[in-house]
Amino acid sequence: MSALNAQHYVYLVGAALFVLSIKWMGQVRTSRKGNWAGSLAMVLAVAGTLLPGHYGLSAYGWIVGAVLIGAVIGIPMALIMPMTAVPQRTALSHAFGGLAAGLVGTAEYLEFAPNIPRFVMGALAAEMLLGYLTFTGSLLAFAKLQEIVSTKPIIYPGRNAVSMGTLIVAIVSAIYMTINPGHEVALYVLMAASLGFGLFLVMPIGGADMPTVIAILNSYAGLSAAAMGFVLNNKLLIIAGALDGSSGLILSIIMCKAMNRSFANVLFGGMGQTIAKAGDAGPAREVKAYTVEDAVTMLEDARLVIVVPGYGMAVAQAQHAVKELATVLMARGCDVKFAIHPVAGRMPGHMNVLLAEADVSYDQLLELEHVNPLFPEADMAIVLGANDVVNPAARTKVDSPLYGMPILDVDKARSVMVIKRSMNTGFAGIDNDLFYLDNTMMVFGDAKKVMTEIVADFKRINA
Amino acid sequence: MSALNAQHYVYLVGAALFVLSIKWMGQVRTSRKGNWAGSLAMVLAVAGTLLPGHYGLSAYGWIVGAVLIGAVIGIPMALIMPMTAVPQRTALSHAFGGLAAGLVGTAEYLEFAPNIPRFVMGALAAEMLLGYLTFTGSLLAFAKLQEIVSTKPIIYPGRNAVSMGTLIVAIVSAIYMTINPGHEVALYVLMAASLGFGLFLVMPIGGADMPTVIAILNSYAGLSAAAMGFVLNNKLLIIAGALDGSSGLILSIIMCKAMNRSFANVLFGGMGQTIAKAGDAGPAREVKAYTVEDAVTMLEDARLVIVVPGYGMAVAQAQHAVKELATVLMARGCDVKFAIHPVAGRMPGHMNVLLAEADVSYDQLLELEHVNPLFPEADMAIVLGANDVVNPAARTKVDSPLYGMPILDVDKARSVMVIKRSMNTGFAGIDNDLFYLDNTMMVFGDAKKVMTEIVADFKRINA
Amino acid sequence: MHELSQSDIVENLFVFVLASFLGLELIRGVSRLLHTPLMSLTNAISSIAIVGSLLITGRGMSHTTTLLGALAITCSSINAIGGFMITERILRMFKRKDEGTARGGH
Amino acid sequence: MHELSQSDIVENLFVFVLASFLGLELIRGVSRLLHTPLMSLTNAISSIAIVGSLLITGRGMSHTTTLLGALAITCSSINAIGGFMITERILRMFKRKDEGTARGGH
Ligand SMILES: NC(=O)c1ccc[n+]([C@@H]2O[C@H](COP(=O)([O-])OP(=O)(O)OC[C@H]3O[C@@H](n4cnc5c(N)ncnc54)[C@H](OP(=O)(O)O)[C@@H]3O)[C@@H](O)[C@H]2O)c1
Ligand SMILES: NC(=O)c1ccc[n+]([C@@H]2O[C@H](COP(=O)([O-])OP(=O)(O)OC[C@H]3O[C@@H](n4cnc5c(N)ncnc54)[C@H](OP(=O)(O)O)[C@@H]3O)[C@@H](O)[C@H]2O)c1
Repeated sequence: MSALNAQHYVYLVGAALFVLSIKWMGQVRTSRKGNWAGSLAMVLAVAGTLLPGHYGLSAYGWIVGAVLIGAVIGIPMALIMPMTAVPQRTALSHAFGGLAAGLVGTAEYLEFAPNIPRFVMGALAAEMLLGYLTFTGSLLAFAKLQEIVSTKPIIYPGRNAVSMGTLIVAIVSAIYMTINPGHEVALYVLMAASLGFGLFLVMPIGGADMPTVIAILNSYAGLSAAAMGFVLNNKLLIIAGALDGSSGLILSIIMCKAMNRSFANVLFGGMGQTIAKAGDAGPAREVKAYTVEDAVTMLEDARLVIVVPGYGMAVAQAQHAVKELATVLMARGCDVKFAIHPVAGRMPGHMNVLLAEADVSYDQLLELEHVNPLFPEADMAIVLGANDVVNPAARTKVDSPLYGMPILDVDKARSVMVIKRSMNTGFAGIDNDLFYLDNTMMVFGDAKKVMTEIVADFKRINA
Repeated sequence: MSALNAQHYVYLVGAALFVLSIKWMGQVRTSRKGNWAGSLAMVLAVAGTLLPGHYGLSAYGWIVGAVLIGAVIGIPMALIMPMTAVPQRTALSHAFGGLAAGLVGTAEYLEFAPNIPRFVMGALAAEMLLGYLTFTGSLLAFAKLQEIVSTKPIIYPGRNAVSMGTLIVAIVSAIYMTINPGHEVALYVLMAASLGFGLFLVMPIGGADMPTVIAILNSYAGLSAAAMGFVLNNKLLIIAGALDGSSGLILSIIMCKAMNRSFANVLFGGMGQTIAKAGDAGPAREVKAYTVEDAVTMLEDARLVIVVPGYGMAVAQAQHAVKELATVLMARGCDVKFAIHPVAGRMPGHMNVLLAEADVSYDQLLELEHVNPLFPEADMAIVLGANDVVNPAARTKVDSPLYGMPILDVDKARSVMVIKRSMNTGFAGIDNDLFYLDNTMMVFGDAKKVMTEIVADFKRINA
Repeated sequence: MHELSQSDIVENLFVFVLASFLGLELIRGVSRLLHTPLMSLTNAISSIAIVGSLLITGRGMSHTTTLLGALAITCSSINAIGGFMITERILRMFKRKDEGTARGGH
Repeated sequence: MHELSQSDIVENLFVFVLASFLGLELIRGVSRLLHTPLMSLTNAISSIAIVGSLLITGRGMSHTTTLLGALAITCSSINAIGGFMITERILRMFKRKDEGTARGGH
């Protein structure tokens, strides 16, 4: 079997492993196997490419050097990154991925133009466009999430015209290149316009909408890898790229659905405007503020407590404290469940990861459809730094931006305890009627601090 | 765009449509669209192949003639076939499909041997092997289902040795042909052995196990089409074949699981032996036989009735009568549900199709997982020609062949009415303790007759 | 007969592997309610062998070949035409209470 | 640059279409519990662009090309190595009550 053939079979196994890796990621039981399959597939992809003979690669010095630098940067980044930084780190990664795709496209062009057949040139242009816009877009998303730049949407008059204009320039130059691969200036126009469009795309988007945008950028990164596959006539790239592309697409659709919003609404910053409008409305109403001692009293006789964690738990890093509370309550014979809303927090699965980090068994985590029927039986629902995902306006107020979004029905529990620092709104910038209900008690304070105090009180009582 | 290219794109669209057709078949709402997509894909496949230019086909007379004959046979067969004959008709169809694949393989071989490259020859041999065994196997399955031959397993000493021997001969000649494509005698050995193996495969299998075997044969027919795709370097054949192959595989696995049996057990006729063993065991016990009038009395005050249809309903064609009973009961304010066991009847989805034919709304049909929690609240469970799927031995008797199979928990209903003709066993040949329970009333008779009488009685009362 | 390059073969394997995975996922998603029409549909799809039958017949090669090919065409077209028609017949029977009872077909 | 035949292109389209369908089905099947590690995994997989980077670098063409390629390799390998490691770290945190609490990793 010649080197060429061996390579084909190595790639085939690699492709099958990528498919299996995503399949296995579907269930907790098989998910680690899935990650290993993915890593193995990547190793095979690299090994198949480097197999001596076929491609006749020579500059091994450069290759080894570049990989080593990558490892030196990548490994520590992976090891020291705190779990709360997953969104940032994903954004940064997409930036690297987009840049790599863009650079490869540019290099191919510089090397081979103008002797590039039309179809290949079209794919090459698509690869660069997607790659470079993913690069700058993800970089800006990273900067916003890391709060290097302001997380507020950057909005100015005519911004839609500017970004559409840039996109059109990029597409036109891509088409022009495809027809006339000889004009190098089109390359630079394409690069500049793509890089610019990436920025314009992400600028008007608020920090909290980033996860959706990151998923969309993931999709673009995948598609640019697939385009590279068309350029290089390489099926493995096409398959891996298509898998990524569809993954990003589905995740962003799921997020939009769970937020009851459209893609367009996310991309054109509709939420930013809502904040200004909804924030200052409504007459002052009274809420009932309680102390930690009141909270303990209420919890002492509870038989079923459902905890609804939200973004505030992530901010306060209160996952370990709430796990401790659950342990204490369960020791007293009380049943404790966690209700996980699909868009609680700031990225898909955010609450799951944090609670898993705190060693909460994942069969205690219930999804929306399964937990909602349980609220009427719960003695207490503890809303821990969540806000929008428990806002009853989603059920009742037709004119609310949240209207129609499926929410957790905490208001149906016998009592509700809301733990947050102030009466401030959540991500959607909308007042929450839940706080004013008769069966709601507000406990103001940092989520972690309040949790720790409640646990301490319980320990005192038990002792 | 030259003819070659046009053909490629037509095939591409065809492949996508085949995929969509199966996807759309997943939900009732989209299933008809799915069937249309499949038909359109087939039309495109034929049109793409006949596109003038590429393949330079010429013998159009033969082609048109052959298709016309096919239509003349196929259309009336499709129109007059009664719904109960779906299993037979599927088996017969597989026989045609297998024969077509086998014949094409033989023709290709006769035309091109010995100038056939090794890989192509391997695929060709696989195509013939799978095609011909599907042909005879499906034909025998058809004959058994249609009761042209006895539905009893044909069992004789050494049958496993004979069928394994035949299979080995077929495989060895396939390998030999792949290495020496020139020896025509190997072709005839391969054909004979494959045809023979198909018969030996199906002979020891009882009529009632046929659906599983038909699903397996479906899988083989698909794989032989895929092999043909490798021979002709045609992606559309490969895709359609692979889709079929996996479909048959999954369906047979689902059936085996729902019967709590292994493939091997189905294929080597384990059930045949069980019949003999289990049928004659046990001392005579007493059952309570009731009349139609008793049945009506019991049903008069019921508020929730769950009907469990089984193979006997299909035999008696009692679906229309039971639908009438449901209408009558519902008119009296009684809620009526149908509990559908995954392997009730003799093919997957058998009960669904029959009840759909009788215009029962499909949201009245509940699957096992959903209906079992309802039985404790049911005033009456009517077991209509079902037996094995309601046998409590599956839950309790560790040594029963049914042990571990998920069953419908009718015995948890307040009363159970079992309608069948005698105390005979069902498909598994096993006695059913349900019939002897205190809350069980047996109403002996043909399912349709009993149902019609009950309905008539009710009409008399209401009038 | 045309020689296939190794890369053609591997490409076909890629397609086969992907299509099989896809088939497994899709079939697993089919509601149990529809297993009978699904069997009937995949049965109809397996008549894709008609493509091979057309090629072998239409090229106008030896007499035996053409005859075998024509027979294969007949077999596959019975399958194709009949298969989709029966699936349609079966599917027409499925309806919800609120869809009325007007019935076409048989 | 090598000319691709029309049939190569169409074959690539076949593969792309199948893989996209498969991706959509598979991702839809992923439990919500695992959406974060899924994002991290697909992120790692997108570093498949390393294949292109290796080719462009390794062929030893012009200096610019090699340099751009090497930069691309570095970017992709950060992604690849880091991505799979982080996914592993995230997944190690998921466990059931009965699996004990011994923890590796960070
Ligand atoms: N998960 C995703 O994938 C995703 C993606 C994009 C957007 N989103 C959006 O994000 C929102 C998520 O809803 P959510 O209910 O989880 O969060 P939320 O509505 O943003 O509310 C979080 C609440 O936590 C409180 N908080 C912040 N820091 C805290 C601390 N240290 N201690 C205690 N409380 C603290 C805040 O109130 P105080 O300031 O008064 O403390 C705030 O009201 C939804 O609107 C969703 O659409 C989610
Ligand atoms: N669905 C599938 O895909 C599939 C495939 C393969 C095997 N199977 C097997 O088939 C069996 C299906 O279970 P099942 O409960 O539906 O059927 P069953 O166990 O075969 O029992 C059917 C019962 O119906 C009665 N019956 C027959 N004709 C009747 C008539 N005209 N009127 C009234 N009763 C009549 C018979 O009793 P009398 O003779 O006393 O009337 C018999 O006991 C399972 O064992 C399953 O594993 C199913």
